[in-house]
Amino acid sequence: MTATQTNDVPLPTYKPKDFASDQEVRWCPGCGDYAVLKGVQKAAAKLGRRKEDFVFISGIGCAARFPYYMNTYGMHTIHGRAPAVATGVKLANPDLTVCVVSGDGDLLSIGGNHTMHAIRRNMDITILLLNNRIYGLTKGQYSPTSEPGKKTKSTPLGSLDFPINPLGLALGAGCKFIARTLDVDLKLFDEVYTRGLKFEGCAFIEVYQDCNIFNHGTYFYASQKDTKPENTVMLRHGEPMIFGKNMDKGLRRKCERIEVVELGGGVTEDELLVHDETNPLLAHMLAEMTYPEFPEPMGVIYANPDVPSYDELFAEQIDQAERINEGKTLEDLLLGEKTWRVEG
Amino acid sequence: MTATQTNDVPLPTYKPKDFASDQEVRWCPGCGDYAVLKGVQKAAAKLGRRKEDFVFISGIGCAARFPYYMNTYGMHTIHGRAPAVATGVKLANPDLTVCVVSGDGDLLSIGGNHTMHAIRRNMDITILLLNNRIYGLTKGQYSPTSEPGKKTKSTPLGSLDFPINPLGLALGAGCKFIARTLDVDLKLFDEVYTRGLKFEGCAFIEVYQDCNIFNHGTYFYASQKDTKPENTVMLRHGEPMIFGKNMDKGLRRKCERIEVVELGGGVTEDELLVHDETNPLLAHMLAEMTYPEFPEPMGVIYANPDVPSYDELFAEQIDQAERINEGKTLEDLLLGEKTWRVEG
Amino acid sequence: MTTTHETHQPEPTEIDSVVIRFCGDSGDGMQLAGGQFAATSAILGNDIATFPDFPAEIRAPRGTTFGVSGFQLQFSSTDINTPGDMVNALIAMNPAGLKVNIDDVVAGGIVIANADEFTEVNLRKCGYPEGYNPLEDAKLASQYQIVGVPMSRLTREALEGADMTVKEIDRCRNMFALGIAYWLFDRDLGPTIDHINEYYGRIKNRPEVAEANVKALKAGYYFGENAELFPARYHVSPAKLEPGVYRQISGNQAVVKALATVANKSGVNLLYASYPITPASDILHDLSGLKHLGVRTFQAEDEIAAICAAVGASFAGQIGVTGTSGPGLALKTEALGMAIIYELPLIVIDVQRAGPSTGMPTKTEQADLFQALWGRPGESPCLVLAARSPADCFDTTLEAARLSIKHMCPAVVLSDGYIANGAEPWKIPDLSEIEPIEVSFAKPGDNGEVFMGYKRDPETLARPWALPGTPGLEHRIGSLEKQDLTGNVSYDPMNHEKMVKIRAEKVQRAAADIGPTPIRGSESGETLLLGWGSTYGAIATATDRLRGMGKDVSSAHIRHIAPLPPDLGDILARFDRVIIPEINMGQLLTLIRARYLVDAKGINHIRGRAFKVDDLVRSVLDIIESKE
Amino acid sequence: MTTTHETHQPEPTEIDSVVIRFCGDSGDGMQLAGGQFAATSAILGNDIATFPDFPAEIRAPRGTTFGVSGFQLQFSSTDINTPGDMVNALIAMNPAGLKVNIDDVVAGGIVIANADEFTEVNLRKCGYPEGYNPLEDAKLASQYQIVGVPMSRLTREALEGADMTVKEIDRCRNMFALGIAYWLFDRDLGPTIDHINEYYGRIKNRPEVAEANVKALKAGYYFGENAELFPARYHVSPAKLEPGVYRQISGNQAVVKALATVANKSGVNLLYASYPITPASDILHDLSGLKHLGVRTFQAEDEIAAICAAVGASFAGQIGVTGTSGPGLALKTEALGMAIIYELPLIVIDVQRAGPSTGMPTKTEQADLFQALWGRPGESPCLVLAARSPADCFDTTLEAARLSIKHMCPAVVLSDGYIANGAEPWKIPDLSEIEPIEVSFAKPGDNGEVFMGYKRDPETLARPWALPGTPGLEHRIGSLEKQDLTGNVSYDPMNHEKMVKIRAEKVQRAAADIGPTPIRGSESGETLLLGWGSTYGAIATATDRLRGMGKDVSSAHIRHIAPLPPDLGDILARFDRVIIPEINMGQLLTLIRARYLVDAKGINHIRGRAFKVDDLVRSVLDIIESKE
Ligand SMILES: Cc1ncc(C[n+]2csc(CCOP(=O)(O)OP(=O)(O)O)c2C)c(N)n1
Ligand SMILES: Cc1ncc(C[n+]2csc(CCOP(=O)(O)OP(=O)(O)O)c2C)c(N)n1
Ligand code: SF4
Ligand code: SF4
Ligand SMILES: [Mg+2]
Ligand SMILES: [Mg+2]
Repeated sequence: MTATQTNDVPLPTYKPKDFASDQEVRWCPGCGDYAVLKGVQKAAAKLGRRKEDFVFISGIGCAARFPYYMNTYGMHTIHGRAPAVATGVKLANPDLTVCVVSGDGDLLSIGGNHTMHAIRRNMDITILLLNNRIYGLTKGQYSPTSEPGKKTKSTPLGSLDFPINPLGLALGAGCKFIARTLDVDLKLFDEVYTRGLKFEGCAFIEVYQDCNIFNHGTYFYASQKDTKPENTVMLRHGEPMIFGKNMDKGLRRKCERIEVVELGGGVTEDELLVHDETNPLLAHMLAEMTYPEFPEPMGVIYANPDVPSYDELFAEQIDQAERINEGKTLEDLLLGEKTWRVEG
Repeated sequence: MTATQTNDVPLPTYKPKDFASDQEVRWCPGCGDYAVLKGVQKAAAKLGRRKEDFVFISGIGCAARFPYYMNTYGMHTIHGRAPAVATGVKLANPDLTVCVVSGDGDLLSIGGNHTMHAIRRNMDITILLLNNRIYGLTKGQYSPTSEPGKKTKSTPLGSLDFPINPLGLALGAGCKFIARTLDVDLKLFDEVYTRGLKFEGCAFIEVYQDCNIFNHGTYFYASQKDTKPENTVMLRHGEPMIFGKNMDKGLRRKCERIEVVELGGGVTEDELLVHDETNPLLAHMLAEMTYPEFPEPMGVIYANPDVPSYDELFAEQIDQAERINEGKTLEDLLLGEKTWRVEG
Repeated sequence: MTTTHETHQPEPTEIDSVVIRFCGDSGDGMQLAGGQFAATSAILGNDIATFPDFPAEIRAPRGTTFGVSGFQLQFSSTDINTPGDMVNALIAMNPAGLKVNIDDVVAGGIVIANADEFTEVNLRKCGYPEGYNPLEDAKLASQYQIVGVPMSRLTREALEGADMTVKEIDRCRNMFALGIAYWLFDRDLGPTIDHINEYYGRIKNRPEVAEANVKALKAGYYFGENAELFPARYHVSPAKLEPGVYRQISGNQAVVKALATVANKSGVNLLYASYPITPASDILHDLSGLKHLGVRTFQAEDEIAAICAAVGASFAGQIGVTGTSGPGLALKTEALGMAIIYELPLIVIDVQRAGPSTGMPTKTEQADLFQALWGRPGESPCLVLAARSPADCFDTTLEAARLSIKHMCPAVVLSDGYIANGAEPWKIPDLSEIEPIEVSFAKPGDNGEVFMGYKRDPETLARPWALPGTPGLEHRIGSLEKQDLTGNVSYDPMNHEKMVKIRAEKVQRAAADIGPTPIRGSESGETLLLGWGSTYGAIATATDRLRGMGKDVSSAHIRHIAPLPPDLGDILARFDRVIIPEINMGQLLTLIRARYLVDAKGINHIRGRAFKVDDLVRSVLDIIESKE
Repeated sequence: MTTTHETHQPEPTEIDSVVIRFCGDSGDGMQLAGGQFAATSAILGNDIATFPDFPAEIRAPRGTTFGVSGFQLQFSSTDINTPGDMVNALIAMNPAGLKVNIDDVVAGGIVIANADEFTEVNLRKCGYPEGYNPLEDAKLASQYQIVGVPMSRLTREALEGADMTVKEIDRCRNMFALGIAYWLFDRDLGPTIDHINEYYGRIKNRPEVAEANVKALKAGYYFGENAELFPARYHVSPAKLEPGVYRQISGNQAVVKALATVANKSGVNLLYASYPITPASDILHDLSGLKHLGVRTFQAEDEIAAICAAVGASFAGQIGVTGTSGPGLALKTEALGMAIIYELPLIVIDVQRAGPSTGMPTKTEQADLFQALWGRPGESPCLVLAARSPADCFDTTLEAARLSIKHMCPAVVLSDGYIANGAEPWKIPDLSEIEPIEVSFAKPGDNGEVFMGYKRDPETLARPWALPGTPGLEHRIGSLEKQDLTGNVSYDPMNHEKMVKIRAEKVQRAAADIGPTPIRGSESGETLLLGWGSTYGAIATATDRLRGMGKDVSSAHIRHIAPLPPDLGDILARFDRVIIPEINMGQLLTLIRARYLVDAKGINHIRGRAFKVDDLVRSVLDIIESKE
């Protein structure tokens, strides 16, 4: 009774532009979303899946215009609900590659609950959070990820909320794949996003995205040639956590806390923390590291593929139900346990 | 322009029953909510605040009937929205002691987002989560905290969701006061709840609550005379983490993980983790400890009073605005920058 | 099989129909006893209608009036449509039950009470004044045939020696009471004994409990036979129902069966995404066991997520369905608007309950009609259908799905707490006679050709249903206004007006499939009672009664509210006076007056329960006579 | 001051009124130029009405048709109510602007284009066929007075040597264009120069930018003076407005001022809790700067939280207010029902936009009326008021707050994108003439006496407003049905009916405060145009025009929709024919037909914009003539 079409034609060799729709892209000049779109089209083209098997799903916002620009199936839904719609799509057809792309307001403010529940269920979808720390589409109010004290149209004296740490929140919700990347770092984006798409479970990827109009430069501390090496640390599974322009700094554990140390002068690489993607506690530590106190972690922070996805369990349970109820028909259901006949 | 009444009469000496309303309590016989009600009435009576300065606010559910039974101000709102309503109450009158009491479905399923945002803003309210791991009022569907595989009316073959860890989620949302207690442990409840009420910021308290009808015994592993010492660990700030009927087991850090050790035979108390309420990383470790692998932590897991509450900042900002705009009147606002006069 | 009854008792008096009500504490097993009486009566060939009525609390404190649980049943040898207004026989397991229900008993009616529970403490607990016992009240005794039976003691005695706790033994009292009722109304014990053995014996694997219950049932029956407390017995003969195989069905069950039938008849799996809420939760419960019939269920984190998941499923090629009650429907508003602009099939079941806000969750009402029709920002029309009775929930749901798929338009199905929980006999349909639901997914596209996602079928105005996974049909749908044909985003003024009108017209096109509206009574005349939804039973019965009184009153009952039946305007015009009884402040009334400019009058009882036929008849007479 | 104009130019031709439209890319500063033209005209004493119209994208790609931003303004020596249908003078900064707007220019109208932008590339980008340039199209030249001005080059030349980047210099083109317009329509440069100096000079501390802008403005003006490209100049004299001090005001600004006035006049602080959404966000922005006037703002995580926080604030003794647009109103539905059963003051501002669903967020519509009136499950009536014009948003919001507090009943205020962003002159009210808003919180209770939270004022039916912190008034409110007087939970059938009726009656009681409905035209007669909300301008103008044509057409415009004005039924009865123009499919129409059974007809344009007066006049004539 499934409805998806199968296709015997061999998989075409795609170019990224095959994934570009005929719609004119309408972001502001200089918007970080352009780079992400490029990155997604590139990664999709070489994923080894057919164009028609992708569904991109978004909420509302600048970032949420994303699906219109992908020459795949797509849904531009309503504000905050993309993870819920994606859940329905994936349950109805688990063969599809489902990717949610939306903004920080959409996925963390109005949509925070759906994001959290999609994560905890471990739906096999990829969530791309384009975090520009602002409401772009509605012209620049602070968002749940805005820096404390941020002055915006709705907070002339500075915002009072303590910002959400998206990675921390995702971990708190039990996420099994967490990564962070940068709009302009195409290489890292490609690596991380491809892994996210392939991850069988809910992959949550935060993208530091520049809003050229309302929040230009928020990420300059982490995105510029000179700031990036100093203020971010690139994580690689099994490798020590070293950073700095001269790769001369590292991270070390001190009791239940992390500290930044200078290499050399008695401190050696051996003392440093070694990245272990599979360690949830380490993931918590890393997620809590924020600028300016710490370099911010980039790359795959946590990946635990050993947990089945919800859709996998869902499918198994359907099989189980079919086994248990072998031979039970709709007629049986209509009849039920107790019937009687009225004679003519 | 504030509306609260002040009162020169000295604070009466209350008894717990002064906090009991005239409404008949309508929970099922044996429901864990009774003990919590008792505990709350007791703690409120000796808090040093007037009866009329309390507001209890709930959503919908069995637990959410709570405010009807308190002889204070109270609001039984709609499903999932208690933290949002409480935010409005507290903003309008910061002098009130505002306490949200509701169930796991209410605060974590439909209301998860409001819970999360009230927490991250650090509203000065106390959230009592009566977690019976089931939807009581709607007669027994699984909730977001139900054990995986739980068979309920809506999951005849077992639930597929991975449960939320409420403490982990609260931490992920940046909570500054986190505690756990047990419906039947009146002493611990009193201690933890009183601290929560006094905490100036968002205090999140999980209460293991038995639903006598639809989920009786879920917490027997942690609530019974024989199981409690083995499967829970009572945390005390500055003290080593020891548990067991004979206080012969402890918790020790092993790299970035925690392990259970037997005391004696080479292992001494000195090696054990010492509870430090102020260490967020430790809090993460503790929150992740779940039965049966670990004893579950009880008491105050994390408390960081150094962060101002939202309402405090809110009040400060009003002062600041009044200073900056000293002398600016409503007339000035109506006139604005540019006016012209039409002569008669 | 029409069962015939065999005992060696003096012949019972033959009567047409009886209304019996069981009442007691929530824990007293009244729903079970009532349900068994109903099932047995149905099997005996009576027409039946039931009305379970329980408190909002899961287990309200014992002995309080607000904790009383009731189950009412009318069984009859003629066609009936309601569980009845007044009670002929009341079985009260405690003083609170008696207190709450006694006023509903007809003068001279039978009242059987569990005398053991009428203790001083219990009498006080439910608010009787000190020293008063209704079982000893001479005035009551003159009004009713009150019989106190020491049921607790007799049950314990009957089960002496059983390997059960006292608590378990006491739980069998309901079977003892049922036994008495069976004797009094000459019912066969067989079906209930079968049920007990099946449930306790086999499923629960507690043969000792099964045995005790059967014993208690028989003890009650024999008590009736021997005690000579009752002046007479009564018998209600089988009703002349249409030939066929029957079962009992509640509204919620009928929705479940209909949805499974939709999956079967469309050949497309169905996803029911929902969030529990009284009185709709049972639909989720029952559907969750039907994975082998192409039905999938998803308990979402809230109602918004539920409808969104259903919309996602529809986009991906399943039939998305969501179900809820009023407060949940409120939350689904925004996403329903999305489904409307998406133009996808979607079925929203709304089991109405008494509002506003949380209101009275376990009570019934018809006050969500406005919300279903008009409760969305912007011009967002969708199909709205309403079921009239428990069994009709089957046909209405099936019809809604058929129209929703045919026109690619969301449909709201209105049920309510009264028919959702109430039951009636249902003639089980022959599946081969139910027409297939045609679904045609769009065919893979030609390479290069741009897919027109909003090109329409000229007749139904449906746009193509194009599934992800289909090569060549890649397209994006969105909640922004869409360009005609392409479905691209469009801000063009005239395009917007066109699309607004097309969406409205699409709903109207569904009227083509609506058959003529049947009229009860005469095709034209003085007064027409127009109704929708669960008032059907009361209106039909009132119509018959009024006609019996010689009044020129007819009635019509509509299933389709958006669109309205095409013949409705004509029908209304054929009557001098139109009266619209509703369990709300006049919602259909507003629609009808606006649409047809007829000066229809409302009869509006908003009491959390179905119309009483008597009240309705009186209200109609008031209107007729004030004008005569 | 009524300013008099002094230049040494040949006397301009005196005309009554002009419609001018500035258009160009989003980044071209058209809103600023238009806004300045409007402000200057207002200061010169004209009546004005403005219509800003911008794309949904923040910065749509340059040169595309969907990226065109426009600002239209009518300024007049007589009373006007709309920004005008057809444009007398179009200033087009690029080909896309010309392409999108040219059809709206009257025959013979003036079109001034920035010729430098009409390059091959730009012409292609907005879809003109290859080789075609509208500035060289003889046919267009015969229809309009088209003048190409090399604005880019002239601006650069004028600013040569300025200490600014080319990009910054180019940004001054809008001032050059404005200068031309000022010359053409004989406007004073003073106010704009003041504004530039204040904004760039003082606030932004960029005196060089201020200087450049002033230079460009003057350069444009002198260009007009010297270039002799224009056959004539025009002058529009001051309008005869009521004497007083005036300012320009947009609908959103008027709401802001009204809410601050509510806090002031009630002596109670106000909490505005909201979630950003177009076109309502500016209310939040502006209110967030008014903490010194007793206004607090809270940006919530979503619309549900926003309304819930507002309800919480009302319970705790502030005036809870929330604001949103359609999709947000949908989300507030459930909590609005809660506020209704709580019976607390609450103001919900809904700035409507084109739907359904996300629809066309930057376009206007009147299609949330049903949602406001009836969009809730259960019987949940509340007050509904609608503003007719930007300035009227002040009075309507104030009135809504007054009624909401007086009757302890939530009120919805309907505005829409058209009046929210559009501006008109507003005669600033004398605060001392605005009556205080009476608030009386319940007094501390007697010890021991149980507080009756639902005991009502016999006249208004308001229940007491009892604040936490007040000793002796401890009470619980809840979303379950409440017992009359006590407010305790009640499942009693007759109590429920009573409470449902009281809540409905309470809304009706507010009708006592509604004054007589003014009628434009004659008090009775042939045709009445009935309107609500932002159609006021178009309907009033159309009425005048139709009367000018000798037609017996009058109009009435209502602010109160729930309850309706008490005299409305009488008024409707005095006309042979009622026509209801709406920017929806007929929502007030439905209400009026249902309530008064008049065969009113709708004129329904759903095009995301206000009615054009011409279209409306034609539609009215169609109806009148088809019947004559
Ligand atoms: C129900 C609803 N509420 C509010 C809005 C208005 N709105 C649209 S997008 C948005 C926030 C956008 O911020 P974000 O998600 O961070 O996306 P960005 O534009 O920054 O990419 C808001 C508040 C809406 N469309 N619908
Ligand atoms: C909008 C809405 N959706 C659903 C419901 C039905 N409902 C009431 S309480 C509840 C869940 C109760 O579970 P929990 O919060 O865990 O409280 P408990 O009864 O277990 O104490 C649900 C689903 C409702 N009242 N309103
Ligand atoms: S407003 Fe910001 S986020 Fe939105 S498109 Fe422009 S630059 Fe990008
Ligand atoms: S159902 Fe469970 S949680 Fe609810 S009152 Fe009964 S025992 Fe308590
Ligand atoms: Mg953003
Ligand atoms: Mg629970």
